[in-house]
Amino acid sequence: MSVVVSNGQPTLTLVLDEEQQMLRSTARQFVDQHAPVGRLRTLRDARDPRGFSDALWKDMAELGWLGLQLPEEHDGVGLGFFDLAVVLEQCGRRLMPEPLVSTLLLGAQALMLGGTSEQQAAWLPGIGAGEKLVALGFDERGARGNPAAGKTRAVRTGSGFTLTGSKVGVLDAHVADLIIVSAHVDGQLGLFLVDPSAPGVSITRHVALDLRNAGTVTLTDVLVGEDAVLGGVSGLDNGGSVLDQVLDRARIGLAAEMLGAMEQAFEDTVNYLKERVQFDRPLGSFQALQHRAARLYTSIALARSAVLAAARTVDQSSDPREVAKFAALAKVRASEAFYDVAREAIQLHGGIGMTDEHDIGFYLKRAQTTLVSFGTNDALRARWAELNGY
Amino acid sequence: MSVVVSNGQPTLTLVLDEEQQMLRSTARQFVDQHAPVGRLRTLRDARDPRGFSDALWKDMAELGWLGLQLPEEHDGVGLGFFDLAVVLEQCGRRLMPEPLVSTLLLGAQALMLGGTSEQQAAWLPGIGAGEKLVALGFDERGARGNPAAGKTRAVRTGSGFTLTGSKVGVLDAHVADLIIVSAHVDGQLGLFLVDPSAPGVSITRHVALDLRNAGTVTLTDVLVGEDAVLGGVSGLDNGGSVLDQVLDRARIGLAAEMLGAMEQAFEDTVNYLKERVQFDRPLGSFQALQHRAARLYTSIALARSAVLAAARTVDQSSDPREVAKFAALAKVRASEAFYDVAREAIQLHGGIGMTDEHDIGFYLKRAQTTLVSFGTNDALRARWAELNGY
Amino acid sequence: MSEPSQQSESAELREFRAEMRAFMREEAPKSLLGTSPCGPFDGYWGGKLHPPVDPDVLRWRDVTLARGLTAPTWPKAYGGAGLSYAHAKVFYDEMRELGLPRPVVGFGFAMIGPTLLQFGNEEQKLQHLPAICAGEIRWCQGYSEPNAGSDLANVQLACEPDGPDHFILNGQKVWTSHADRSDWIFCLARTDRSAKKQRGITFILVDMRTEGVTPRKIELISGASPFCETFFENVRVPRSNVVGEVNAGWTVAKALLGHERSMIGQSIGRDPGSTQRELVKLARKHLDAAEGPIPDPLLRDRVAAVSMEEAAFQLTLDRLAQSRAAGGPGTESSIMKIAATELKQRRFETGMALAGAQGLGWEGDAFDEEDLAYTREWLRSRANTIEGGSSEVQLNIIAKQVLGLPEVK
Amino acid sequence: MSEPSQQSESAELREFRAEMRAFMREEAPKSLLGTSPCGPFDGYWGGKLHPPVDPDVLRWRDVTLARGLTAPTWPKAYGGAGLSYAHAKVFYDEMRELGLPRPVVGFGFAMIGPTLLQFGNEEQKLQHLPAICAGEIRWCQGYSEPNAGSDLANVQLACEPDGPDHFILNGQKVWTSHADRSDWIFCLARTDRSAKKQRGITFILVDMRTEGVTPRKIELISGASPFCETFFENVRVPRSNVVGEVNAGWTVAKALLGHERSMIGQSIGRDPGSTQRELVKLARKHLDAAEGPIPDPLLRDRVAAVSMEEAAFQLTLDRLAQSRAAGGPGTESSIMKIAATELKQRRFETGMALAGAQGLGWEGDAFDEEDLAYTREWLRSRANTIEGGSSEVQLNIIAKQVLGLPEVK
Repeated sequence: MSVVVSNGQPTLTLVLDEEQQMLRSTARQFVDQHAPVGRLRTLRDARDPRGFSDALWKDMAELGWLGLQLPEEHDGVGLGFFDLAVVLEQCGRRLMPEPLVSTLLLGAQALMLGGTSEQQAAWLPGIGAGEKLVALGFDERGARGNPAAGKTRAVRTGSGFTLTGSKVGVLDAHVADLIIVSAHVDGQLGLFLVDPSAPGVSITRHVALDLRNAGTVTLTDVLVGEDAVLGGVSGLDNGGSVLDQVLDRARIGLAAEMLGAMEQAFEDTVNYLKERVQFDRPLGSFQALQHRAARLYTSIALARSAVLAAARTVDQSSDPREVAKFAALAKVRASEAFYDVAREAIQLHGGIGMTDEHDIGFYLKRAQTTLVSFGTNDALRARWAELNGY
Repeated sequence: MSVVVSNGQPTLTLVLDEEQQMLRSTARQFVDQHAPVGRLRTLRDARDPRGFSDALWKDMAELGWLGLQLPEEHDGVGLGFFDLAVVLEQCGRRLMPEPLVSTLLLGAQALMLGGTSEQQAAWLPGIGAGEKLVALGFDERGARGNPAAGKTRAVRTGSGFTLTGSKVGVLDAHVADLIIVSAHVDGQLGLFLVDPSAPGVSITRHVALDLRNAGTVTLTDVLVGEDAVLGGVSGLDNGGSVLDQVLDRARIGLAAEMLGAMEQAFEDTVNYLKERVQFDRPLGSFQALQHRAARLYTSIALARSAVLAAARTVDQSSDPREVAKFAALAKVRASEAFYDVAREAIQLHGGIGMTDEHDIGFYLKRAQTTLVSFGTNDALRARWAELNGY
Repeated sequence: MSEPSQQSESAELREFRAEMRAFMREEAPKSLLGTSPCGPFDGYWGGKLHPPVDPDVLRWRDVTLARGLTAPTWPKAYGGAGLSYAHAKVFYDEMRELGLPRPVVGFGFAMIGPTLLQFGNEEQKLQHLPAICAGEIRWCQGYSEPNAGSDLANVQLACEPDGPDHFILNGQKVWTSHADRSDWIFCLARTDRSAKKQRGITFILVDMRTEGVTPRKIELISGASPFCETFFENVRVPRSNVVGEVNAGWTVAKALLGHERSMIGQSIGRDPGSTQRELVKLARKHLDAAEGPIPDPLLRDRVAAVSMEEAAFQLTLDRLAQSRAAGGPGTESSIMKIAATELKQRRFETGMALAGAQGLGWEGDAFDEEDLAYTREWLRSRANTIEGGSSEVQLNIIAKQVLGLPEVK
Repeated sequence: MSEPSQQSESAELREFRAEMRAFMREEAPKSLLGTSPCGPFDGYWGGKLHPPVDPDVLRWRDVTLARGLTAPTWPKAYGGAGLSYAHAKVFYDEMRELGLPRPVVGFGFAMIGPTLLQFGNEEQKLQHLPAICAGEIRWCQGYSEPNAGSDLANVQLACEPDGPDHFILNGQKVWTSHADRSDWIFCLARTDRSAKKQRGITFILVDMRTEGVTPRKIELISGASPFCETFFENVRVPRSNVVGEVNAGWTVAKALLGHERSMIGQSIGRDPGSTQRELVKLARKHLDAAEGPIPDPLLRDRVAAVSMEEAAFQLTLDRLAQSRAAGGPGTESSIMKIAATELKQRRFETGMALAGAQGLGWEGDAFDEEDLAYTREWLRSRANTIEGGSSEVQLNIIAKQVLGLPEVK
């Protein structure tokens, strides 16, 4: 990847190279064919115990997507975060409920950024193979997404720690083979690897608005060894900083999904405007609607640039503050555009857009969920301001 | 005026009675005939030393408008603030630069709300007769409109006080016969009546963006007697509260002017849309523009209700907090609507709207000025929240 | 916009107010006091299919019906009380003061009743209006069709003569709220396919028990809903059920739409200050701030902005009602429809921002019932700018009918 | 959107970069270093009427002109350097790095030059392009007319044959920026009134010194402006000045509009981060906060929002430039025109909010020069969404050409 320097600022490459274009088109085909949005309805109405398709997850592993960004030494493909974002965008188009965010964005990133080589060896190959799922719990009731405001505590015992507390909105906790949780210990925020089947761990799944899968993880005097600290006991004071970086990557990866989602919702809406006839004219011939569609198109174009730049920055910058800036930018611009698109998509579809049997409504549910997840726009604008020194 | 009680809340009368309708139509005729917006350009280019028309002011006095709300004992007409607002709305239509806000909204209200009967007797008849102009200075550089943040001080001397400080944006200071200023004294905010020709008073006029007239009043050891305290020395600790109430009334009166201004700008724009032909059709037949015009119309209708309710509340409520709530509501809703209308008015007029020779641009200049004057929308929303207990 | 002298009217109204107050104190069932905001849709919907569980509801209906007060402004001949709008307002004000529900509510009062008063013949008025007043018959609306959307005049429900005295209906309606709970439906039907779109439409009343009428419930993105699709298969309807002339139903239909819009505006604005109270309550709950300023200044600003929007909207409802009462123009139902529905949407969006992650549940113990319900209501609010004449249609109406902007040639 | 392999190109470009760097270090006048953001309009505008005061400006012109670098991508035959866009970008990047101005700027490079390259005949190219490269001739644009507005094709400037070899022009153009300082004007003129609007238009070049051409300055709401009205009274122009065919000027005109839009987008986005720096500086000045978080959380949020909008816009400029360089679609000039101009307006609105009462001056000592100038710039920014193709026109273009939404029949 080349960095062209202009005006003292590196210019990020914001277009896809040939391999990435191929990856994108394969992913798009796969998702269009195997993952229609209507699945969400079926999974919901069948009260599916897992809430996503294991078979599809295995297929994605075989296509190499789950190990795309994992290092080759752990059986990964060794590509960049940008490449992962290319796949996530396509998965986002169809609002896939598979454990992408939990396992690839939270779990794998935490292990890669903070794990010891033993921890990485223990988990990364299984993740890439589609055999292991990982969840990460950082939010608590009343903490409003701020990990530092959580109340979960780790208390040192002779051989390790006892964890007590409750994490909410933990994506895919109900199926995870490993749950990473943040906990206050000795005035630090540590990250701990918890076995979901350990005594004292209880997991209550709920049905989320956007039909991704999440639950509450309650830890009651859960005993873990020293090797359960992410990065080892010596890295205990590093947890907060690793978590920050993990969340920034989650913001960017989620923004890539949102980008795909808004593009699909917009495309569906424009097609509807072209086809639907009212007052003896296609709806899309009404200028007031044309202008609104054109404005959405403009917002999406700007969001796309922010998201691609952020994903590229993960690969190119060694400065976590730089990644954090782009993460805030990508998430805010994507959230704003996605919500607008999803809202207008329903309005422009009219009554049919309000019915459960039509797919377009699922995009609004996802849009609201992503708006709140991993930092609201208000919080991320404040973070951007702070990182830029004001 | 009747107060119908529903659901525990008084219902305010928000329509004009017959006399008010007559007043309104007289005012509209007068203003349309004698006060075209183009005057602003002429006064500016001629560098008119007063910046408004004395003759027109005298005419307005004769029509009884200047004394409309003044008590009959001081030669006033003894009508309500609502009636004054009816006239202000019409004056606002044509952006009149005459000293309405300074003399009628700030000066007269301060005297009526806080003055001793001697002070009222000394000034109110002259105001109503159009012979006396009054200015009020409460803002200072860096204080951002908050009187309490000002640095002007009054120090007690044997026979009275010495005033030192500098007030900015004082409307019509350059022609005022009396300037009322706020000053800190003994930990209170007092209001003082200052003779503009007194030693130590210097006034620098500037040309304001909206071509209303304002200046900076600098006080250097200005000696005033005890009788210069508004309400007398015993009322010294009352100044802050009187000033608050005066500013609330100024907000409402200004909002009434803004209402007229936005209505006129909107009317001119709708007429332009009907007349101007582009692409072989009247501009107004383009649906995208129709919808924008319809949205502006809706905003104006809501602003109108807020303004009328606020003006009515001044007359009907004895609770300054109630007036303050409505003042915030009226000012915010009017500011938002006016700015939108003024901005869209230029956009919809296209290039011609950007030229100095067209009148429509003056409305944007006024809109920006009113947006900032007597409390920004941010500040007034905070005030509303506080008054409503959150 | 001349306004009748307030002085003289007040005296008479004051007397009427006292009378109503006394009536309610004496006759209204105690169990109903304080139970309702008295909106046009808060109360007993009437009809044969779902009689009320609470006998006091029927008692309240009976005592008001005896005085014509279930439809206070309708003529006495049809079961009303023949009151002026000003008197009716006093009656509703007093009920609201006591938290009493309207005795009977529904589309009979808000839509078809006023329309029959204007366009029905004497037989139709006598057949239907007293039954509405008594809450015997519940009505639903058969306007929208699957292929029409906002283009309501694009009516395809086939209505063909069957002998001299009957029509046969075939086709489908959609968005027929509560069709499964209604006794009658008022429909737009196509009686002439050769005429211009607005011309060949007939306004016709159909008994839902007629053979061939089948309602089916519609699920919305917010979950279960009152909406139905209603299918018509060879439904035989007497010609005497036509309101107005055959092929002249569009005029009737438009008048009814005006009643519908006003009703939507009023029903949303029925409880002044409720939006502010709701949002402040949500802020206190979710931001864990029992009193004092809402700690997040950006959220506080948003709450204040929506609250001000509510206040301005509410005052506009009052202002237009006063203007109408004074004989001024009452043509502003379109702006109130837009303002009401967008206020509601912003209210729920702000509430969802306050709820944060607690607004992201669909089902499950991690969320309390109130939060789950709020999220559903937020989703439901998206329909407000579509149903009852979309915002786009209202903006067209304002542009053309109020502002007089030209049509495309 | 295939992208050439970055590896191989980089090597060649790296070499070219080194060459350019060396050239600039040696030949560029030292006095010009660090003086310019190197935008398409920052520098010497050329022309006979206002020669530059600074001889170094002419020296910089001379050394670049000698290598064809005043118009790097134009063919060598017409005074350019025949470089690829990728090479030209390297050249501009290096100038920007050194803060060097472009040697000559103006509408010759941004508008009429590219248009002549595409549509001009050999004589026209040879007559005009080298003169543009050398900065000898300054051009202005004669498109808009008083009665046309956004409907540019509504051209009324009369253009009638006068013998076999000449035309006579009569009429008026408006918004002719810098007409009073220009040597030539390119005009749309009406040569056939009977044809459909877009048909009877001719694209014609006029020497401003021709008898009967009179520019008059226009004052804007922000004060003095570069805009003029230009009057044509019996102006005699050789037929050889027509670009393309007579009556086929609309095709030429549209191509030129595309160049103009791209230019507006680029010129606004030319200094990444400048909006954020400006707003933070204004916040520090007017809120009296030398460092740390901007004390007003609502204003801080607004500054951050505009700054993020700037960043997203800037990245989009980069992304589209890369996409074009890689042979991808370059049809997005309309979205960049909208995004650039609305960003600019929001920037000034936010700046005005920060300035508060200090933004309310027109003239006078109560305001510093910077504040007075800022207020004028805010007013000026309102024209950005009108000039160069209004936002409404751009939205139409996106809807129809990019999204493929249908025309009204």
